[in-house]
Amino acid sequence: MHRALGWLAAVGLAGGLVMAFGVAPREITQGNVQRIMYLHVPTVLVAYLAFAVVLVASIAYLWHRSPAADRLAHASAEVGVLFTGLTIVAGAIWGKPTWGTWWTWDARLTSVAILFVMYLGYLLLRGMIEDRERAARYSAVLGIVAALDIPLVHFSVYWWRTLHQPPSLLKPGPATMSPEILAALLVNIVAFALLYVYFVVKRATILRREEDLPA
Amino acid sequence: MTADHWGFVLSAYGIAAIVLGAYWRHLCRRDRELTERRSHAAPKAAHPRTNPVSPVQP
Amino acid sequence: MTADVDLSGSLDCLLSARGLRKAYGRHLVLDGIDLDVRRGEGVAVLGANGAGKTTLLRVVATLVHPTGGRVFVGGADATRDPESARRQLGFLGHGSWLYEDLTALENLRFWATLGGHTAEASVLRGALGAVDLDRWSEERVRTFSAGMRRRLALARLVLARPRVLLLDEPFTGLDQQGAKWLEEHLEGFKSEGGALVMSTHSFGRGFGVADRAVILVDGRLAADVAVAPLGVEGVRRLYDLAVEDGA
Amino acid sequence: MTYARRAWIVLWKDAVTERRAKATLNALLFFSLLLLFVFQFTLGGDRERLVAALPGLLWLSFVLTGLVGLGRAFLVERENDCWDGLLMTAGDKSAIYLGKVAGNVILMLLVEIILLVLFAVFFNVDIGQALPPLALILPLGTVGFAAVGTLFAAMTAHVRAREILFPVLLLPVQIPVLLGAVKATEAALAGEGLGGVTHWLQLLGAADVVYVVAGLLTFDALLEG
Repeated sequence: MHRALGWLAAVGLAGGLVMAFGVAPREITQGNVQRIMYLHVPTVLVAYLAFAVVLVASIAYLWHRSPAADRLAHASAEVGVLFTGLTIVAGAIWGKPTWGTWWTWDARLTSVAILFVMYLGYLLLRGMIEDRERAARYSAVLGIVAALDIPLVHFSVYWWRTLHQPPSLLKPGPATMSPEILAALLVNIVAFALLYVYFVVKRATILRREEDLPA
Repeated sequence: MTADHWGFVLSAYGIAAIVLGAYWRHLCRRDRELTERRSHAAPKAAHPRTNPVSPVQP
Repeated sequence: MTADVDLSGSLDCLLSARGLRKAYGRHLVLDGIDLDVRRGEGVAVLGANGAGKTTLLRVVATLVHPTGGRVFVGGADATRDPESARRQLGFLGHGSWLYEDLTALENLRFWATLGGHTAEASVLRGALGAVDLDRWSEERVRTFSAGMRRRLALARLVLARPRVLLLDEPFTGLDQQGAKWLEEHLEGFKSEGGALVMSTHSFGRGFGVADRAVILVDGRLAADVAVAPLGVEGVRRLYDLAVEDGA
Repeated sequence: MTYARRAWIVLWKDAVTERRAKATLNALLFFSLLLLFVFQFTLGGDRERLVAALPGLLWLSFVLTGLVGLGRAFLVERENDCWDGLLMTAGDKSAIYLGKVAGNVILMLLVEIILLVLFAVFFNVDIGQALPPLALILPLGTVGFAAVGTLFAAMTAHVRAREILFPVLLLPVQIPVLLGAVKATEAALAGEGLGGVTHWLQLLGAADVVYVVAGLLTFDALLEG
């Protein structure tokens, strides 16, 4: 099952690259640097998906105490942190030519950075507790509080950066979204989502096999 | 004509590829390690042992 | 492995464990324990240090989640609904659960209120009188001796009027007078129909409270015998035998 | 009714223990004085710069003293080995959480008021007209801070490296509350009143509700030790 999922993700990513560099036109206002958006936007969307899965799995664990939910939360948090890191890197590289500095306290980048630190703390907490059952329980609570915090982080960072009314939450890149650009974006979003599922399934299986290891 | 900054575009995709590839390799290596350790343990468990070690099934 | 539970025959059975298992990581501490304690009965849990005596008591007391198996307290399934079990349970562990900066009376007032029981001063003073600590009711627990702390902890338990009492080596560290006093109180508790489980690794003072003795070796019950027919010496010999071939 | 009494008795116990041992309060007061000197020495004597940065400095010192105070939230339970006792009492455990949060809020508000007075005196800033709005902002910010702080204090009570883990987990989550509080305090100290910062106050209010409810629902899972 892993193999099929893995190949599907690989095909998706290849398709995404073709769309991003081949099909999508050269953006008039920003030039080709805009193509980084086909990487930056999918990774941030998949990161949010990952943390939503962590929330649901954490609630499920506290409800049924099923180890499968705990493993899903753990795997999804780890992949989520990975994607958040990629989002920050892509955002910074995109920022350098566009704004002249690697890091700007741009509202979107800042809130993604806060998520990165929060869920890094989640993985740190898991690492600090030896007893597996207790680690699962505590991580579930943290997974819920962190997820509930995301909308608050979003609003507060946006108001903090933009003085008055909060702009639309995820206004990616170019003002006009020509069909080709939209298509390229969609293909990449699907591709990265497939990659996320593949990684989570693979990581969760490793967690299960680590648990079943005889003494 | 705005400059194209291809260098930045390629480096962004390059770093993403490297990071995702490294994570994928890490997962595969961990998978292989686990299958090897299971194959070590398997022969030992074949013949009867003194104190039964029942695998923990939560 | 868990036998289906027939509660019909054991209605006077206040406490029963079925196929109780507990593992920390891969270390299996309890490996399938079945134990029934009837109304008015005292059971001593014997076993070498590390055999799992404390873990068994803590799992039965709903302080620790069992990895497998079930615990029934007064007919209520403690693993699925710990609250109803806790209402009937009293636990006296190594820790005395007392706040050093509060006085004896204040400690009782705190635990009684938190447990949802009545906390009028008269009731609290009565409980202190029962463990003859009333002269020290306004003293801070910080100044108390180990024996006085054990008695105050028991006063706290008595207030909650539990039907099942779980005691982790209650007689260790008690002086002669304290041990005699505790023995009388536990006998009184049993005569009023309470069920009592007490872990111990010595056969000295207080062993008389046990009507039955179970011996825990490597997470399993190696023996479950009535004390009277064998006598204390008989149980001690059985214990030495069980611990040897288990190691 | 017993829920309120049970929450109250937890608060009463912490208050009596604190009044007698005076451990946390003294530590926090001394810590606040220390902060004052540190700010003075590090940020230099230029009064204008300090006054301009006052809202940030105030809330930075509230957060730092809060971290010290909240980190000790379950210390009395741990030292007196009463953790199992709390778990063994029948009934809804969230009452214990509520009592602890209330105790922490009162303790932190006490220290915050003292800090406010110290800042006003040492940097001779007239905060007279800012007091009414601050009387709303301080509790709003402190409840949000104490609600998550108490939860994470329970979470890290038994973990080895809790001195590091507690701030590392708490601070990122508290950024929205911090932003809202500083922005609202800025408006209050500038004498503009709270008209322009109502959206920040709403955010603080929402954060308080979200955190307290999340704490009430998940505290049981943490208490199981």
